[in-house]
Amino acid sequence: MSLWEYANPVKFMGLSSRLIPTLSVLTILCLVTGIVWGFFGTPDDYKQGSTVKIIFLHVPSALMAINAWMMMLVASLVWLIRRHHVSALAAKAAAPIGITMTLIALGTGAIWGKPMWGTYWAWDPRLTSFMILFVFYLGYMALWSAIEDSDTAADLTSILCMIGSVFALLSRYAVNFWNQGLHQGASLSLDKEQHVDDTFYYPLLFCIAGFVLLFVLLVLIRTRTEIRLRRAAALAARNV
Amino acid sequence: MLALFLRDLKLAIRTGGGFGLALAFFLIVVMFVPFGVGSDLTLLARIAPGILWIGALLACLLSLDRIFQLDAEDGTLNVLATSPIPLSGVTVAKSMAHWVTTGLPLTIAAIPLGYLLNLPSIAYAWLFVSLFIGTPALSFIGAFGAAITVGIKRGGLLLSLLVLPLYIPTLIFGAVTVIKAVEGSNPMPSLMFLAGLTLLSVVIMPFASALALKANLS
Amino acid sequence: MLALFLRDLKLAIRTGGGFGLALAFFLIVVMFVPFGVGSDLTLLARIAPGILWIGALLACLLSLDRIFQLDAEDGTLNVLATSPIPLSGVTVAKSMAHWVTTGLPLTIAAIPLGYLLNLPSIAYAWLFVSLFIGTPALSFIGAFGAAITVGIKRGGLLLSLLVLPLYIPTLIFGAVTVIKAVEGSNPMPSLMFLAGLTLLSVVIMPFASALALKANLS
Amino acid sequence: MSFCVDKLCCVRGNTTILSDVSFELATGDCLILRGPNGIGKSTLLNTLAGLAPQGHGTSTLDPDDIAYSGHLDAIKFQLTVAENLQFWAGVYGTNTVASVMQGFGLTELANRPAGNLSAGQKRRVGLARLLVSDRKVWLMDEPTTSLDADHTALITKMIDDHCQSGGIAVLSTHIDLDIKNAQTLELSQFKPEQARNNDVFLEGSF
Amino acid sequence: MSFCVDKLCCVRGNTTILSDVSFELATGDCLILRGPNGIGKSTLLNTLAGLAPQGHGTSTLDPDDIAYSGHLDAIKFQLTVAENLQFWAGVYGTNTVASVMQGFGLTELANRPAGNLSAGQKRRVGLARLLVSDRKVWLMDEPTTSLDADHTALITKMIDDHCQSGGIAVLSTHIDLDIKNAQTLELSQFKPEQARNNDVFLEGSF
Amino acid sequence: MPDLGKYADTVILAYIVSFVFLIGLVGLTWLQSRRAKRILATEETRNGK
Ligand code: HEM
Ligand SMILES: Nc1ncnc2c1ncn2[C@@H]1O[C@H](COP(=O)(O)OP(=O)(O)OP(=O)(O)O)[C@@H](O)[C@H]1O
Ligand SMILES: Nc1ncnc2c1ncn2[C@@H]1O[C@H](COP(=O)(O)OP(=O)(O)OP(=O)(O)O)[C@@H](O)[C@H]1O
Ligand SMILES: [Mg+2]
Ligand SMILES: [Mg+2]
Repeated sequence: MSLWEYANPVKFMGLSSRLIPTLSVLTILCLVTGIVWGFFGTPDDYKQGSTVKIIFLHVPSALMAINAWMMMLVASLVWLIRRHHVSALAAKAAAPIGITMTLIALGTGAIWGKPMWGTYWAWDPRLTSFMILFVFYLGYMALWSAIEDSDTAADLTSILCMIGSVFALLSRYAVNFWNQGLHQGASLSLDKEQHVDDTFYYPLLFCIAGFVLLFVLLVLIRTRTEIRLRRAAALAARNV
Repeated sequence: MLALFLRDLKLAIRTGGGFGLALAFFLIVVMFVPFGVGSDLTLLARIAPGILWIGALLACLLSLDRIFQLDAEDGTLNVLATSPIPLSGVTVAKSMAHWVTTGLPLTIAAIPLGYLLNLPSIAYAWLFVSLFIGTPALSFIGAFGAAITVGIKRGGLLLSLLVLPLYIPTLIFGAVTVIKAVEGSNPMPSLMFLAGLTLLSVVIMPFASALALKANLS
Repeated sequence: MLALFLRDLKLAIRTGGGFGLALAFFLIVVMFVPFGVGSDLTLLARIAPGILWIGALLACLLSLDRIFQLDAEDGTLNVLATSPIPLSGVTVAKSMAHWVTTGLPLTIAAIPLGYLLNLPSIAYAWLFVSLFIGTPALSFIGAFGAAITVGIKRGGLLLSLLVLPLYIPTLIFGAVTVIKAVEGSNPMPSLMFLAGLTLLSVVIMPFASALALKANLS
Repeated sequence: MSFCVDKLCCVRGNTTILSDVSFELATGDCLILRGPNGIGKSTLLNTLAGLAPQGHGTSTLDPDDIAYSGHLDAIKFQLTVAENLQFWAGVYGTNTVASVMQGFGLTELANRPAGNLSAGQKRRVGLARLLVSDRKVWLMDEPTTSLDADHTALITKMIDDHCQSGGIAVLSTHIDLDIKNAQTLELSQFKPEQARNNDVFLEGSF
Repeated sequence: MSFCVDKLCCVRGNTTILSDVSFELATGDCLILRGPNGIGKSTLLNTLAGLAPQGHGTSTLDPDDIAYSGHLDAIKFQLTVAENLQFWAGVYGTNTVASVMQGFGLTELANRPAGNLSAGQKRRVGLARLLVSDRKVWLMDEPTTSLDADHTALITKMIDDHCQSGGIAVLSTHIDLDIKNAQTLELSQFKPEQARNNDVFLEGSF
Repeated sequence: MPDLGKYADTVILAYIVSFVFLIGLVGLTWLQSRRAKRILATEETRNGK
């Protein structure tokens, strides 16, 4: 039995309905643990004070904002190459989640920026790239909603996602080239020097796991919704 | 392909002037800036490279929807799709015609308009070169956006939304080239990036556009 | 007339989102400015009022060609011309629909975008009021331009060329209102001029547009 | 209800296409314009509708009585069939959409976006507008284009009924339509002998 | 030169419009598609031309043999008649514009902008393109729309000649055309009984 | 409740904003899912299954 079988709507509906309950429990567990531990169980940072607690929402959402796009890219490629309908719908389902994650990262970042940098918004490369990512999501979603025929829409959004990924990457380099920023570098790396302190690290891992699970869960639910709508449209078309 | 290229040029000239109008738009956008921000010359000089690049980009953007929409509406695109020219060839011919009728005149017009904005004199050569090298990327990327939105009636704004983020790297490398020149530092690295970007667009965009057109044919 | 107004709103929403897209364009124009001129916050603050007004104006401009062109192409305009609604009524309905789907959302969006450009906090109220009062003029003047160019296939650029000079007074009084507010002097006089301009456009433009439409009917 | 066209000249650009067209129609009349391609049928209809500039001559047709249908269907592809007709009902201030759709067999297409109808279905929506608009004088340019035999018969009957119930119809066509009491006007006779040109700049010599 | 269509399904959106269409054509054949409005004539022609996604089934028609003419005329209003045809001659790499214009009576319209031709004149320009393109298989959607009797006869003869000289033509029409050796295919027979749908989303239940 | 010091507003605001977005997303997903179920159900019954 190959993985591709789940590209069939019926199979997918069956599998996902069995997965969702467990997944929901896990998601809530991880999120609650991570956030409660992070919010109540960590000390203040010597430099950033209590604002460091924002990291437990900021970093996971920032990661998911990027990963959601990655997942959309993979799903788009699967649609373009193997034409599995569920795959296209999963990409469509992920976009609103991705854009929400982007907004959370931007929002928490902006709020964090006020005490740290003295302004909600600065044209720092990292922040700017996120703004650009936001626009990519916006364009992707607008394109989905502008086209009636679902297969055409899937084709075009997939192509856009592909080209968009290339240019998002280019923008990232361009933006770095354009401006040196204020934002800290990646600190989830294995390099011990840059690593955030362990007291923040473990709850952060829980939060990240929670966000990942939440993403998977929501993608499943939303894909199911899209499949239902698609089936309803197909039935309606048959009944005219 | 040559026939298509020449016809597109002819149509651009015939339809109330493809050349003249992108230029006029560029001129007016650049003119609006002093109205909007005041006429302080040092301020204008500082923002001149950016404004010129942004103005050229917007002027270019405004004519993108012509690239495929007109041909789709009167059935020409359907016939072209069954003709000996492959769809990627169609895109190349049309992108090139678009560049000749907008990118090229904009590049040339940028020089006198730079004077209006008090651009420092060392920067003119770099402005010209960066626009000359950068605007083809704008046309090829724009053709891709036009190919994607061709099925959508008057998708002009959607087109802009899709295309503008794709334009960001070009804008940054282009404007940075001129800014570096104004500041007296070395503009070559960003110019090289810009050239790379244009090459990349010229190579991959026609195929992406052909895919999009194929998907859009009804 | 109400039927026409409502239908235009419906079409704007149906066609991939009239609302969202003017907004998106506005957002992107405002985003481009720092890429072009650099991210210096004091510089941005200085040019913010002008850029916001120019951005709103361009976003508005981009959707003007929808006003009549689509209806002309599919024959609806001919039928409307023989219908009980007078042509000036047609223009009023369409200008108003245009304002509701672009001017109004742009006005609201200008506030957060002002923050991106580091607009000083005293200026927000004036920015909002000036856009709220000024954008109807943009729609009514724009409809006039659209009426003049309706016979020309994809006359988007010609339209811009005709309309942009007509937009200059609106832009000046609008931007000056905000700039005065930033500088701490009295923005009321220019705001009054702006209001007068809007009133004038609302009163005379529909008739001018009706004349232009009449001449353009074939 | 009647109107009279007297020595009307129809122009396109600066060329006189038809000169001295005269006819008179009264309640219940149907006039069929015939003539080869390019003779000026559409031009005449547009002139009557006030959509083209008028040359010499007069027409007593009141613009407020006209419902016009040209070569184009005047439907919005993004709106559904029902929404399209509803819009026109709103413009003309009438209230007959449901019954008209019934009569045209459009009920089952009512919720389809007009954009993906077939050519003939679009044409039907375009013609249904005439009924919705509830006007006395119908000006129709080749109404049966792309319609199949059954629907051509339907439209013919609709025009018949309209005239019977006191309306007037002027239409152009290339095929023979079976309309009772229809008068035929061959436009070839109005073609100016030597392609006349009414431009003032041709007067005199200089 | 021949091709064969085997159990072809034509789809629009997610709906199967026609199922299991099969026919075979060889040099000199002409196939006339008939059927009421909305049955799927245009859809079938588009599918053959590769302009619509294909469902199940196969067609051995080589895309490089096709000249396609749809409901729209594919002419540019800003260019003159001659320039329009010249453009297509350039695209197809042929060189017969002058003689084709002669044959279509377009010579006197040659320098007129295509935009102010009458409906029938535009149609003629659109059809002249088929001759200019010099392809073996003609796919034509209602070619005689808005043409008068004389020109309908002209087009009929042109199709006849094309088939006689070794070409193939597939066309849809609502009127009776007088073409020798033409086979007729009534499309109503291919309509799926209960509007069938080949959508994967209709399989199973959930 | 831990003592958040002078940055209390900032931290609370960040958490509130995030939760509003997250809850909004989950709620929207739930609403859309319910709507889709309803639409599909009516369509299935109309289809006679
Ligand atoms: C709107 C603004 C902001 C955006 C879009 C943003 C974006 C991001 C992104 C994408 C990451 C993940 C990077 C990675 O792990 O590789 C991140 C991490 C982080 N951000 Fe922000 N950020 C913003 C503002 C801020 C501000 C104002 C601060 C604090 C002063 C901040 C502090 C951090 C920290 C500490 C991390 C974790 C770095 C790490 O350990 O990986 N961010 N941010
Ligand atoms: N601007 C113009 N200048 C000169 N002649 C024109 C102009 N516009 C149109 N014509 C000519 O006017 C004539 C009348 O056109 P019209 O559309 O009225 O013909 P028609 O009888 O409706 O033909 P069809 O049956 O093909 O629809 C045509 O020969 C056309 O070429
Ligand atoms: N996206 C779609 N979804 C469902 N049905 C569609 C779609 N697009 C078109 N149709 C239907 O497909 C059918 C076939 O249309 P087609 O244009 O092929 O008809 P036709 O035989 O050419 O008719 P005509 O003689 O009117 O030109 C029509 O009934 C039309 O309503
Ligand atoms: Mg005509
Ligand atoms: Mg058809």
